[in-house]
Amino acid sequence: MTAQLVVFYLLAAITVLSSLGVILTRNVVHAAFMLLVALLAVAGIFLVAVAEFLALAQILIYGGAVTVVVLFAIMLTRSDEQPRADHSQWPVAALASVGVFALLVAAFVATDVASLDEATNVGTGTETGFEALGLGLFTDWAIPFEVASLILLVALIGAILLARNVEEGE
Amino acid sequence: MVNPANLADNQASSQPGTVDMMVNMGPQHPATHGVFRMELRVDGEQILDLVPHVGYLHRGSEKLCEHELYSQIITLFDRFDYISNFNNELVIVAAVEKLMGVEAPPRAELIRMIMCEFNRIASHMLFYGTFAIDMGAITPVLYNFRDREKIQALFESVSGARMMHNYFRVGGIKEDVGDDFVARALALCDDLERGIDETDRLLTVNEIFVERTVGIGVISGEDALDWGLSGPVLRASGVPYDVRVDEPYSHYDEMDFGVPVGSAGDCWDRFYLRILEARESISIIRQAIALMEPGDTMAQIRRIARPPAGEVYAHCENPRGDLGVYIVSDGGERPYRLKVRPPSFCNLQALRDLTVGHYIADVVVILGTLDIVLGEVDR
Amino acid sequence: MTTRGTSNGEAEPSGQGGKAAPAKRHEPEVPRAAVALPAEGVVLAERLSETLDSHDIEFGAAIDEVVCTVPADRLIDICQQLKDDPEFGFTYLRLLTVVDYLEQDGEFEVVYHLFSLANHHKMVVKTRIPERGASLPSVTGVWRGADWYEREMHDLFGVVFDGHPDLSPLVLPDDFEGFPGRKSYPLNDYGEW
Amino acid sequence: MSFTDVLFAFAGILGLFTALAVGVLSLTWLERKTLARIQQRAGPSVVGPHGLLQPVADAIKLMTKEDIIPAYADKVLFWMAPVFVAIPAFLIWLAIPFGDNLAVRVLDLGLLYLVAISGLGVVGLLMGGWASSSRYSMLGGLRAAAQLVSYEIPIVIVILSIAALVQSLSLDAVINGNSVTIGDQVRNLPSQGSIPFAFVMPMGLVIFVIAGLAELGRTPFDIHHAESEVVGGPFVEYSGAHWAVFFLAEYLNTFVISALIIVLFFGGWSWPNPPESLFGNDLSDITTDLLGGTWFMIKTYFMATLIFWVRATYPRLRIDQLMAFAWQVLIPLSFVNLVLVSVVLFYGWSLWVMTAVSLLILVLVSIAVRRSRGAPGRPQTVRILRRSAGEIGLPVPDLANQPASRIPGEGQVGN
Amino acid sequence: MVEGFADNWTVIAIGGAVGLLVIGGMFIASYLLAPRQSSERGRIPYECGIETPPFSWSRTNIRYYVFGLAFLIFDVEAVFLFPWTVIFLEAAAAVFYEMLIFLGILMFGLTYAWRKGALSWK
Amino acid sequence: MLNGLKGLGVTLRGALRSKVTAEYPKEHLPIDNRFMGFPALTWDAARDEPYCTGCIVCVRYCPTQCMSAQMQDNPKFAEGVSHRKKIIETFEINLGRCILCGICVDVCNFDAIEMSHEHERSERLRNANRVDLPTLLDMGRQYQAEVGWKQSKPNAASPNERAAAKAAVEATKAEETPENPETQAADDTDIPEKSGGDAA
Amino acid sequence: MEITEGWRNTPRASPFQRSAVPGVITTNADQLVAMARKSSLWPLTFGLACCAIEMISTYMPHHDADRFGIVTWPSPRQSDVMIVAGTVVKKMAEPIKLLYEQMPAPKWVIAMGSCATNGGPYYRSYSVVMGVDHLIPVDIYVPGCPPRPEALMDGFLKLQKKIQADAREGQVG
Amino acid sequence: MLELVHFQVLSAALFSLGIFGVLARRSAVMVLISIELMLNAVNVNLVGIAAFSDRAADVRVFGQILVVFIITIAAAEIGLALAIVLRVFRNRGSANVDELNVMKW
Ligand code: SF4
Ligand code: SF4
Ligand code: SF4
Repeated sequence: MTAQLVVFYLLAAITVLSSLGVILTRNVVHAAFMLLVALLAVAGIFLVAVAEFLALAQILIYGGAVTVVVLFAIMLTRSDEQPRADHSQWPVAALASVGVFALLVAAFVATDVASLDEATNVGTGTETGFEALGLGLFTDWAIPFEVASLILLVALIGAILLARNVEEGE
Repeated sequence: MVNPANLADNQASSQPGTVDMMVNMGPQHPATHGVFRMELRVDGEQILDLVPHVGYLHRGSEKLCEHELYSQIITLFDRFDYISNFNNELVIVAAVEKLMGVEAPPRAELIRMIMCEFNRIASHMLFYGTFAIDMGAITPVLYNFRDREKIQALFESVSGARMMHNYFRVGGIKEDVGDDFVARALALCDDLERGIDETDRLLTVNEIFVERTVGIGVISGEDALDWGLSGPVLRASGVPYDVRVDEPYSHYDEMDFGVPVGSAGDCWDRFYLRILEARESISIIRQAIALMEPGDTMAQIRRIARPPAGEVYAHCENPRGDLGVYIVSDGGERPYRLKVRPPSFCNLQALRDLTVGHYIADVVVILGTLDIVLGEVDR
Repeated sequence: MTTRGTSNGEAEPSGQGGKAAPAKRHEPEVPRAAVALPAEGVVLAERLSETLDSHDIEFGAAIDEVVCTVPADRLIDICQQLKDDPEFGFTYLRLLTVVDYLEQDGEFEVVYHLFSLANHHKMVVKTRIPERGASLPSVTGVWRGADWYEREMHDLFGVVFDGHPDLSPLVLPDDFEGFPGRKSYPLNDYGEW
Repeated sequence: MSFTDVLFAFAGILGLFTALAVGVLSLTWLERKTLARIQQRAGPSVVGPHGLLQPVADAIKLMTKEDIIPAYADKVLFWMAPVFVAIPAFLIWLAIPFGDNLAVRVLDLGLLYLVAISGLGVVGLLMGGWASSSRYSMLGGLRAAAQLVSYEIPIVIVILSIAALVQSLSLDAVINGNSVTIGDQVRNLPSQGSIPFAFVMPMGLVIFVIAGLAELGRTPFDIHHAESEVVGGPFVEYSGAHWAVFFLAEYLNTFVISALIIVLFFGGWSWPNPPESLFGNDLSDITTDLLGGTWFMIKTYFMATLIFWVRATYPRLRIDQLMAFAWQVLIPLSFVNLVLVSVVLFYGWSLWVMTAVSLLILVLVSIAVRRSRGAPGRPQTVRILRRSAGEIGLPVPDLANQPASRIPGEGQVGN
Repeated sequence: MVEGFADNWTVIAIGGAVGLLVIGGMFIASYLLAPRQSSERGRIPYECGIETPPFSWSRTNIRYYVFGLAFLIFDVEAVFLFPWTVIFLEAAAAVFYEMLIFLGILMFGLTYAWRKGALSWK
Repeated sequence: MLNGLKGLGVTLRGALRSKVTAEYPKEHLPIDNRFMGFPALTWDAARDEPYCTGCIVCVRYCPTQCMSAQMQDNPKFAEGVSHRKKIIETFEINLGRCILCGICVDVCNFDAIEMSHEHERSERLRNANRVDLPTLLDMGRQYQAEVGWKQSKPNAASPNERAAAKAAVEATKAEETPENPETQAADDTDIPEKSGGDAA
Repeated sequence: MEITEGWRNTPRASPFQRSAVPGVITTNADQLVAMARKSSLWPLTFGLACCAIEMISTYMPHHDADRFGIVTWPSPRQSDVMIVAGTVVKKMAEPIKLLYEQMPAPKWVIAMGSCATNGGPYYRSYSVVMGVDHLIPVDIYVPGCPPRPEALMDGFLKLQKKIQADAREGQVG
Repeated sequence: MLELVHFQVLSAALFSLGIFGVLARRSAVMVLISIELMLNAVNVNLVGIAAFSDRAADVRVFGQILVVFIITIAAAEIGLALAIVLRVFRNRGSANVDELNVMKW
């Protein structure tokens, strides 16, 4: 067992446990904080996979921004007022999710892993590097990149309009 | 286990659309200048409603006054508006003198005036400082207290106390000022002028300060009169009512001084007006010192004042406004009924009208410019 | 051991002297303060008596102020007239207070000190109400500044001002019992503290 | 990385932590002394020589003070909030170069790392504010979140401008300059040893300093712990060690922002490079590093003093003004700065063009801000009515006929 | 290079661990050293001396959310900008203009938000 | 923006000025001669006894009722050393309650009480500041030495004194006997004292 | 409401003190801690009446309590000392008690001025509490009306002595 | 030895946890949080594949670029969705998905 694996298991455990916490806790604020922990652990996983930039981007966006937005939203809705926050058909949901999990794992295991070179050291991934990512992003993916800006624009304007209506509606 | 997060905020209104929250400020709050308390209903940061609560310093002193000799009442008056003690003393002695029909000798009157004006400056300095603190500027208060300390040292050399002087007497003053008084007072005037300039430069023109105060807490002249406001708060709204001018007492009618009057009625006006007023006070002090002549400082009256039966209302311009006292005397050594007209009390009434619609931070600023002293609000 | 002084003030301290009834017997005639109405006060008094003739008003003076004693039920009308009439223009309520004459007459006297900025007039309006059902129309409608004064007086004397928006306790704790402003209320009660 | 390496790293970082703790303590002392100096008083002077032990006493006291967890608080989050604030504040230090070779780690993505990590602190404040279940901390937490979040953006964008200027995200490159190959030509980008970026990008500096102050929550941007409004904001309910950790984080951040200003705009340890004649050329690496480190620290402390000076002078803004300032002035400006930098670089103009345009924009913007506010400096609404001018009250007696002053040497009457 | 990468992050992880340890140590030390006194009443949240009913949260003002959201959008934008800043000189000119368009679109969003008054508190 | 910089200038200038702080335990801001500290009884060095005759005029006029006094026949009068028929026997002032108003000094006909410069009397017990006659006299002697105190009111040696004293004594008799100080003491005992305070 | 706990300002000992061999390590450690505590007395920003003005003066340039490490904090959670500066009226009694209880141990109380000591000029009034020690335990009484800033500083110095002495005697508070 | 399947299983676990959250929780905010989990599962998968791919470097980076886009979409999605939830909440006084079935609010 390499150190890499240990770290991976550790982070995976944190991720899964806090995700479990996210979906099981009654307290929405706790859920938000556990989401934060889970996503930070995912950032760690990215690091293990030598995606340094992605890890930092994950921290930047999920650590700072998304959590704050979610917390604001929670504080605005007080949506945990009901003592039971779950559907009554949660067993169905559990069944569904276990089923999906089984299916996915089976699929992954069944896939011909050999087609992806197992021997490739994870570390070599770094060669792709940050600049390659940038070049790829802005040359090959130029159109999606511009579309992304439109999506962001739409999100901004949409959210502002919705929020404004809320205020006017008062 | 009860999850505290699930306990409903009992004040939140039931309507789904509203977002009110109750915030309680005071009685122990750094910005309420003592033990004033307000309950704010806020929407985020904006004030929807404000309920003032006073009485956390209600010491029952009006009732106490009915049980004290007139000479002892002066000590209680010192403690009403404990920032401008001399001005308070002046009111009670003026009232009793008016009731008894005696007059203090000119020298005594001049000394009283000088002391009162110094006290006005001291009081305004405290205002600048605490007001600045309310706005987050921490240095002006120290500069102002540095100068205030000098005023207090002068007071100590005159009355023997830094705050609770018990110096004015019915018919005069306790004892004449010392020989070096004039020189000290004049030197102090220069010092104070510098100190006021410092505050002026530090605050009045600062952009952030201007942003925070202009257009905040506006009250019109009519409303101000209707609410019974007085003093700088009233004058900032454009009503030139100053007891020193309108019903001159002491030797104010011999003084040439200006009365600063604002026109916007906002916080900036109320602040700057006090700066100008302090400068005018210095000018009054200089004039009064020039008029001082040697002479008696005490009229020839009984030591234990026993005014005739009757009733009297006397008032003076306190740094906070029109401070009056209404005495009903039954001819005894103690008043039958004594009631103070407390300027801060009246000024504070308007707080709700001034604040609603502003931000939480503005409440603090507006309250600061009202410059209340709880000792006088609650008595 | 005979002690000549005390550092305690329980009950009415006799150390203060002079208050007791015998002292009054020595001086049966209490001098009254001299009345010296200034010229403008005289003018005001005349005008007042002309204008408010229809109301049942007693005119008097206290040192330098005109004093009108009005019946309680006419109070609001008179106050409104005093405020609105440009001849008087008493827009400014300086002071509102209650004087306790329960022992003497079984009545409260409510005193309003008015001031007119425009005309530089000052005057006093008084009205008397009996202790029982001590209530009086509120003048908050005339001068908003009367608000807290009336609340305070309600606190201290138990006078009810009809039409006042909110007479909840102002200076006293919410659970305070009694009306400490009244003469009958002892200065202190050590029971609790 | 071998186990011993890990141990060494551990020890080194522990050392750094200790050093930082000492730095923070000295910073609190410096702040109190600076304020005292400005306010013409003595400041801490009884505990230890010149009050130097004062912070130590404060620290020990806080450690041995009862640590109350409020009744309705969310205990876990309440307990964890200071950790969430302090750890990022500490982690940032791992990427800051103190000297040429004197950095815990020089990250390739150092600038991104700074930005990403510093964003985490917001959550801690919001968490603390929420978990305390007091209205003040709630308000404070919300204010903190809204404020920090808004001022984070200009900081990020200014950092991006710097990255563009050196074409690298590494803090080493920020100080030493970098070289890139453009069209087969090697082009040297500016290095701070020669011109600090403060001169190249004055606009960036101004934005960064202002936004940095706001990130710290220092006057004039201290609305989230405004004592006179929310009585300490998110920290209201914290006592003892937990409060101490918040406090530590706060000062670590002050330290970080000062250090960042120095690193990003004033050449860190390298500017001004001492002339070789001063030390000769034969200094060992260690000595240069130590000298550089000391120089860097001196500059950082000086920057911190300036921050304290500002704190002593200004009143604080209101939340709406604060937000409006961030979104309507700083953020657009920072984007303008970024575009300016990239355009100048892209077209290969001289860097001084950037300086000139920056300054011009700064001036224009400050004029525009003033215009739009409609409050040109001091309002003119208060005037003095004089009795002598007959504007008010009764007529004034003729002072000339008053008996002359009896006081020797006292001639002046009136003004 | 690979080694450097792993080292860097190991060290930073160690840094985080040290931070946790020290801060946790502080908490534990304070737990051990501090006296206890607080009564149940003393743990009531501070409200300037008035005992107010339990309070967990209240619905806050929507404006906070708008600012949070705008921050999120700009953060995402920064994620795109970071790679761009270090390559735009070396890459094709198109990359430079691409980003100008990208920025232009977002600036349009900012201006729109401004015009709609979403960026001022009121 | 420039106006704000003006403020920075003011604070900078402040920083360049010398500090005004008095290092308290070592230095003390100057105390004026007239300063009214706690009241103290003066000592008639000439006759080696207090000026105070115990006439309790001050006790009656004190607004806080914080004094109590008791007079006795002066043994030195019998010996002919002194002209004071009566002299103070016990005198207690509760300095914790005294409000430093100076009324007692005003009303005393014998200059027997003075506002000393004493003002730092923090104590660990509520009643530790109820000072008795010797302490008051000590304070008085210290004050007299400090300011070079001279009697200024009508000398007790003059015939006035006898008249005044007589008047005072009569006044006292006319009064009802005031409360027993024990009442206060009893009142105070049920106040919990600080633990360990007694050791102080 | 009766105060049942902590009337004497002597908190329960910390686990360290309870477990360590009494008198061996604890004394020295306690004295060190006491030294730190007494050098860093943070009062609660809390003024009731006139005395508050002189209390403020104490923090101001001429007196500068900061020299002793005395800086005010607005929240009771961060304060060590409560200076009751002014008249305590009955309406204010509950808030004062609550604020006192909200302060973390170890905590001290200074009663400043005659009002806080025993009612002072208002001792006869119907609404005034005759001394704050009816509500909360007081460590130092500073007489005066108002006490000069020096007197308050004297009170602080005496409080420092008390803290050190208590540590020597093995008390915590 | 770290293998791709590790990433994939983790991803599957996160994804199914997300599904559970989406299906089982009533609060709309919780549903959105769960959706974030699912998106992150995809990210983990992509990053893993990118790291283990043996293609040329500039092709492998595609995986990471995709992740950048997913992060973008996720951010836009949660921002907008929460705004809608707020709007619904203000109008209906509830943020429960059950009660959102009627489209006319
Ligand atoms: S009035 Fe003077 S002489 Fe009489 S008891 Fe008082 S101090 Fe003594
Ligand atoms: S100074 Fe005033 S309060 Fe003090 S003992 Fe003398 S008369 Fe009484
Ligand atoms: S002791 Fe004196 S100064 Fe202090 S609060 Fe009481 S009356 Fe005011």
